[in-house]
Amino acid sequence: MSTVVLLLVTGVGLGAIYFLVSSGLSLIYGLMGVLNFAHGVFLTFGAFMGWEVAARMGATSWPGFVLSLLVGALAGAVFAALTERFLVQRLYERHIEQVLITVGLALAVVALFDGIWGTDPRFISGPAWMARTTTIAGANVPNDRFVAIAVAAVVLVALVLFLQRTRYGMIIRAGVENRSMVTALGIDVRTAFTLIFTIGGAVAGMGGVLASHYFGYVSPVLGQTLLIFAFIVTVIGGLGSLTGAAIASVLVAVLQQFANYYWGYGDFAVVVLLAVVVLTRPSGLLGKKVAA
Amino acid sequence: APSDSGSSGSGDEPEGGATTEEAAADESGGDPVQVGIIYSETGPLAAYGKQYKEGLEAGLDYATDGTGEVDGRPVELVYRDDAGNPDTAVAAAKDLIGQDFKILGGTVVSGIALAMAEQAAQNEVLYISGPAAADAVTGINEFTFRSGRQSLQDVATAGAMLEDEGGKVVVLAQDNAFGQGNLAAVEAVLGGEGAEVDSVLVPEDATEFTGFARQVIDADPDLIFVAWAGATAGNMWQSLDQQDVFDAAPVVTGLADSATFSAYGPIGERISFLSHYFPEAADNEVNQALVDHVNEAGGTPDLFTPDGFVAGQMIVQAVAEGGDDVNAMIDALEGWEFEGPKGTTSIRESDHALIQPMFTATLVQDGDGWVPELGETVPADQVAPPEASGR
Amino acid sequence: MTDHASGLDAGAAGSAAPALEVRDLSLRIGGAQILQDVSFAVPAGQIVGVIGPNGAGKTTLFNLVSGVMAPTTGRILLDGVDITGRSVTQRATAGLGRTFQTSSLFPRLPVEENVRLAAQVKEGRALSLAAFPRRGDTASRRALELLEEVGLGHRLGRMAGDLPHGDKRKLEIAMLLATDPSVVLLDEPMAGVASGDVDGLTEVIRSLHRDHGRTVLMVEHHMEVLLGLVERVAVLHFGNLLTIDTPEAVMADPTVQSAYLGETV
Amino acid sequence: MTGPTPSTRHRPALTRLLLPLGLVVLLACLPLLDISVPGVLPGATYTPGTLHLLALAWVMAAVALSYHLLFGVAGLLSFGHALYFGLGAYGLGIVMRELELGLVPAALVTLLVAAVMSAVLGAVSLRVTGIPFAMVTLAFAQAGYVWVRRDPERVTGGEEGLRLPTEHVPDALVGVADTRNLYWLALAVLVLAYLLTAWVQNSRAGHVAEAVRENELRVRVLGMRPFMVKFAIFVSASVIASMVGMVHLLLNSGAVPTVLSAEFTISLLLMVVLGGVGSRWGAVAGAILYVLLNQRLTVLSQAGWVDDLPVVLRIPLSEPLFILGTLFVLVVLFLPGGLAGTVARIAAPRRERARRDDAPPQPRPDDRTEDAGADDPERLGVR
Amino acid sequence: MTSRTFSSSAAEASSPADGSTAPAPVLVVRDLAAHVAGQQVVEHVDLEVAATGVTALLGRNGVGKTSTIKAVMGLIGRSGTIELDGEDISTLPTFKVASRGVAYVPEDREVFSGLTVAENLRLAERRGGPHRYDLVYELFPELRERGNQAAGTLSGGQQQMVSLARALLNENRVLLIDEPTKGLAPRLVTDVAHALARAAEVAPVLLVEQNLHVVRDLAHHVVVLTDGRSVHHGDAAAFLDDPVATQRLLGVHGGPAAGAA
Ligand SMILES: Nc1ncnc2c1ncn2[C@@H]1O[C@H](COP(=O)(O)OP(=O)(O)OP(=O)(O)O)[C@@H](O)[C@H]1O
Ligand SMILES: Nc1ncnc2c1ncn2[C@@H]1O[C@H](COP(=O)(O)OP(=O)(O)OP(=O)(O)O)[C@@H](O)[C@H]1O
Ligand SMILES: [Mg+2]
Ligand SMILES: [Mg+2]
Repeated sequence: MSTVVLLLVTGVGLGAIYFLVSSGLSLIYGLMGVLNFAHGVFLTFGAFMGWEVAARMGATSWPGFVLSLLVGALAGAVFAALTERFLVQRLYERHIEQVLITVGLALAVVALFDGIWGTDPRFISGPAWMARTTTIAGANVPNDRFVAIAVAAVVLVALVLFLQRTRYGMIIRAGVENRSMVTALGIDVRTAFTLIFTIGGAVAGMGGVLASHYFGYVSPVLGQTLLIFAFIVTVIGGLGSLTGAAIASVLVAVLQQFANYYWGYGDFAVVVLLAVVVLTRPSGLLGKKVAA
Repeated sequence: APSDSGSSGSGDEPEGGATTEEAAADESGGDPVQVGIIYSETGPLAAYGKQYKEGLEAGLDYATDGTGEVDGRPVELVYRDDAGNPDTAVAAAKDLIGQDFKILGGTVVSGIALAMAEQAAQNEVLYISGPAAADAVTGINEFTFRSGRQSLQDVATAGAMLEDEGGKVVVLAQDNAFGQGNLAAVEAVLGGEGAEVDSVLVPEDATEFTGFARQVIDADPDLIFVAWAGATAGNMWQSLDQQDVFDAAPVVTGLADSATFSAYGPIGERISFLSHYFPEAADNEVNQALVDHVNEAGGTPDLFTPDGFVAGQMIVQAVAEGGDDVNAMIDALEGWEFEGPKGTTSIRESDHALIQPMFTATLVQDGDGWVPELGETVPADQVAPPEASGR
Repeated sequence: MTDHASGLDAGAAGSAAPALEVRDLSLRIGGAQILQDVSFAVPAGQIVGVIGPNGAGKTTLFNLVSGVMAPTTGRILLDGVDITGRSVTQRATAGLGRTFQTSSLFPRLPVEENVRLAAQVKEGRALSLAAFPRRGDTASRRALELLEEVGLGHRLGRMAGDLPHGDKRKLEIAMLLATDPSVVLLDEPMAGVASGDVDGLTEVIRSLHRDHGRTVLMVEHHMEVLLGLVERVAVLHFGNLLTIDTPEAVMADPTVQSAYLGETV
Repeated sequence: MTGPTPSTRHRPALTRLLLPLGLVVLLACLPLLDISVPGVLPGATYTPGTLHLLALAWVMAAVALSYHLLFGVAGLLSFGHALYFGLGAYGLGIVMRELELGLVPAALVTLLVAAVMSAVLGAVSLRVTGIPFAMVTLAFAQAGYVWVRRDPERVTGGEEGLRLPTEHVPDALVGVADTRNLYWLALAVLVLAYLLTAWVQNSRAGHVAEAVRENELRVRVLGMRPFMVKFAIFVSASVIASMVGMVHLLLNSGAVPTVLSAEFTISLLLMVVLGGVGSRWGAVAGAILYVLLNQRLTVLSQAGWVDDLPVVLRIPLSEPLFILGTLFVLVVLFLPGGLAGTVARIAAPRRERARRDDAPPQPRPDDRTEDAGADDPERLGVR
Repeated sequence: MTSRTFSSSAAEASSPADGSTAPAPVLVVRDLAAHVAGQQVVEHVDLEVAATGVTALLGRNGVGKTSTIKAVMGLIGRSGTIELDGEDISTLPTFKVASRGVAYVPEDREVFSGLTVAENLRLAERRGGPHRYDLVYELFPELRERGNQAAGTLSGGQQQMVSLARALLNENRVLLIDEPTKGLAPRLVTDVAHALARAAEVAPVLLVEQNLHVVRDLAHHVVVLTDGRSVHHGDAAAFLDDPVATQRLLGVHGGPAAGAA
């Protein structure tokens, strides 16, 4: 029993990390049609900058930890904004080229990180409370899982509100479909697109810092490892659906947890789930038909 | 240009009877001996590659008394990057063999070592594998040697720590070649000594270890042997700690390189480490030479430095005794016993296993960081791997 | 080419059956009743116009007949054969051809290739891995002919997507002709065609029917063109078939006048 | 962007036939010649190292051609093409070892397996299009990758890879001294792959595939079955990839799981894009460029003078992938159409595009793979 | 079909212009050239949109009418002078051109098919200024009923209504309208022409139209293009009544009876 609880709660914790990666991805992919291979790079960059802060300030104190989170988010946001402005934006409405350019960027930047920070993992530890455990139904659940879950929940709510309360969601959906017509209505669609990328990058950067605490280290491939799961989550959840991404994140992570524990083939199970979902519901669990 | 007399003029005594070969070497006109080193300059194991390379240069320097020459022939190391990829390594090997290289060395990656061994056999050149731990390299063919230790030796060291007979050993390992190799080694060594062996194999891509930590406890072990490589180690140890695995039984694992010492944090004090090498472990002249050489060259001796160092010694031995003849080199190495940085070391004739002492250690806090402290030195014959039957 | 029946199942000997017939065709999407119990028949070789206000369901009717959408209830018969359950492809091979209200082309293939692809369907083995299109083969020659006919002879190498709007409409017609269908559905062929070219295109459509004996069903808001061409007119209104009759009778119908034509004579 | 169009049209027969033929003959003679191209090739052309590198380039060019068939011709963005390449490489090794077959019978068995497997998986994945198709193919390939790496059946050698069972391979294909034989084999497979690709692409089915890529519904309305075409292309491309994979096994005397990884497929994508999407010889050129660059940049990164540079230059220059990635980004940004497109543009300057930042050409009505809507009658029909 | 329905409004709109000193034109285009994908599609166009009323831009298929309008909007690369109320807008990005009060109704409707009808309209609301939903819904009552329907599922004509409504919703300084009656039922053609006449009372219109009845009834001035060049400027009625000119430039026989049903 306690094992099941443990697997479940830690699964949700892992799901929270997945969500932080996939929400930005889903936002960018679902709204803008850009399958962003560079998303992992935003995350890694955020994680490294967070690590740099931690290395100077010490993330074992709560203020240091929070500061490293903020710096990570900022780093991810800036990186994403620059990527959008100087690379993606030049290729509007050419989705395949956009994908290609993010593939190239990911390749280059991961190599650059290798050069700057080296291939060795950089270890990190957070406030002592996070390394301790809380006992739930006999299971010792590590506390950092709760932090991840809380941050993910806040991000989910904030993003949903942003899309509901502002015109941006609408502008972007329209802009993806027909960018020039949106500009012809007097809307500066470029700014809107950059904004979405920036938000996605900020969330990824924050996710990077949290993931580095979750894994205990930062390395140049941190983001790329998570990215493949984030892709899967995004497709399972349905393009552009944040709630879908949230549900799929938890589903994938929990499935992976249980399959790894009882069967040893967690990643296999996730792939099977993906194949089943795509074949039975090609647009994902909550996906609407997003305009091409 | 023919070799200048400067080398022979250096007053120091050349190693092991090389003088007798002087004439033969002079005939070959002092041509440089080219040695191809294929190792991870880049790629996931680049850090290990760097240690290996520093050790190799130090070892060569030491074995040639700083001349870099054997019998007046300069030993020229030609480096190639394998980037952790066997295909790249094979391409490099083919290139070098095509240029008539007779000696290849290097690699920290087991898969590459196996592919290189294959190339060595196909093309009849000498191959001295680097830190790659796979037991399969031992005895794979007559052309392949190794300059590092193998998993069986790690495990045998852990066996030395298992106080008494029987008991239940649980192996917590990644479900990959390294982990499976360790499990097999534990079954062979400790199982052979009468211990009951159980295992928890964790998928290599797993990122969440709390569940597996519970599995270890549920197995009710008397000794827990952890075989883990890679960046997830810190997370795994934390999970073990959080699930109180350390209260369940003594935990043994291999001590990796210095970059990982801080990954354990305070947990490090509760683990019994078996160690291949750390600079303070060995107290002998050769090790002192290794540390001095490497420090001088601006490097830092670490886990795999001696593997490179020994490779350097082996190359010099092979060239000194075998000249350009690969079979003669093999003869020169088989059964060779010498003083290595870890102490007296020998190459077993039957399967080319490198018989060497091993260490046990603990981590202790030193200011902000953690440093290893030597437990005991386990003599070479006690941790010698069972003879590989060859292919 | 004149032997249009060769495109059909040889077994369909019942020449008495209308070329196209729909029976009680209905479509609901969500809560909306898009089409309601539409029934009519078009005798072989006749040319029939379909009119009706915007949103009446004309394009939807074409989508149902061509198989792009499936009806909620009702049946569709081509030469007396029930094709309701057949796929788009099967209907096309049975001799049903159509154009789209918004031009549907292969935008990044040259104009000539657009038509040639359509023409090779007619030759059979269109998907063969062992047959190779050649300059000057039957399909290519046919494509050139047709492009001349619709007035695109000067645009052969241009990417279809780069054509001006009116030329896209003409290309649609050429592609349709290339498949040599026996029953043709035209959705607003004149929309966007320059006034100077309307007459020429009207002639092309007329010859479709007159010279090749094809059955034609066309939606067109350009009344002058429509009335000059068709033998009968069907009127759709809010998904219902109001009437199907001669042009004169339809134009005289006061409902049609108020619902469709507006306050003109 | 506007990929070169099917080239059935005019080109003097002389250049069409003689030029490639001459090129192939020249390449076939390389192992017998002593040509050095400093900076491009590691050594003279007869040396095994250079021959191996060139053979690898031919092999990659051949598999890039099969990917071109999928992506460039049929517009099928697959992230799982590596599966079939790996199937060839691993399949041949396993069949030879486990069934104790000679090289040729084992190769035939492997091709058969590849054909059956690609037919089954193709039939499933082609149920969806666009990004979902990319993801399903990725999922299948990922499953294959995981299986090979984890090796539950103990046949693939797991992470350490599969070694070529040399006892079943003719001696002429084993050992460094025989590298030139492998070189000729690789060149032969490239020529074969090129001919097969050209055949498929120039056939009616190939032309229809391009049409399907552009507008699937329209193809159906014309009376053709897009599925059959896509299926045929998928299976052809997969079988070609398997064939090439087998040569890769021989060339490297082994196979490692990376040949099944998503990264491998992505590198194919990079090659095809570098060369120019839609162009056959572009795919070949892109692959060769990629292989040579990869190799040369590694050498560059180790060059002594790089170490002496200031940090801002040293770090990027010592990371081959950084340079490769950057180059790729630049090609996508500034050379739409890749090598082939650039050459075509230089040849025909009037096609020069003067693009303004805020004024791209009219929106393309649809994107190559974003044809999700094409299957959606509600959207398409009523427009 | 006769023209009396809306000819009156056209006359009203024109009366001030015909009077004393003609006010300066709203939009002045001089020596416009435009290119798409590196190809020159408009070579030399001069045109003026008078301060009131409708100016028609005519020509056969492919002469560059759409391209001219797109060039004014900045949707394709262009060179030459484009002045809006004396301000040069030829270097402004599209969204700035639009927010200066230039409304655009594209040839292919270009509704956002993934958005609902209501969202399409909301997106078109230009910042500041009132939004004339009353006018739009009065003209096209259907749009109110279908507010929650995805615009992609609308019929062709309904989409045309959305496209027009997006332009009429705001207060504009000039409207650029490309074939607004294409695909509309005859009755709706009348309605739309009526609406345009009303819109032109407030802001002048540059109209591309193939339906010469509509042109005749709405337009005062015509500009005719052939092969990317403007070749004729002048009074609308005079041009349409000149059979030689219409035959030469448009390929139709002019005159009041042209194509009458
Ligand atoms: N998913 C849907 N939900 C609600 N209504 C729909 C849906 N799809 C189509 N409709 C409606 O069905 C009706 C029929 O559309 P159709 O395209 O057949 O009209 P049409 O007669 O061709 O008009 P037009 O002349 O304007 O092209 C329209 O009113 C349209 O809004
Ligand atoms: N994307 C493009 N690439 C190349 N040429 C183009 C492109 N778009 C338009 N053209 C060319 O520009 C010229 C003018 O086209 P435009 O659409 O402006 O004509 P138009 O007068 O509006 O015609 P229509 O009455 O058919 O709408 C045409 O010759 C057309 O082929
Ligand atoms: Mg319609
Ligand atoms: Mg136009």
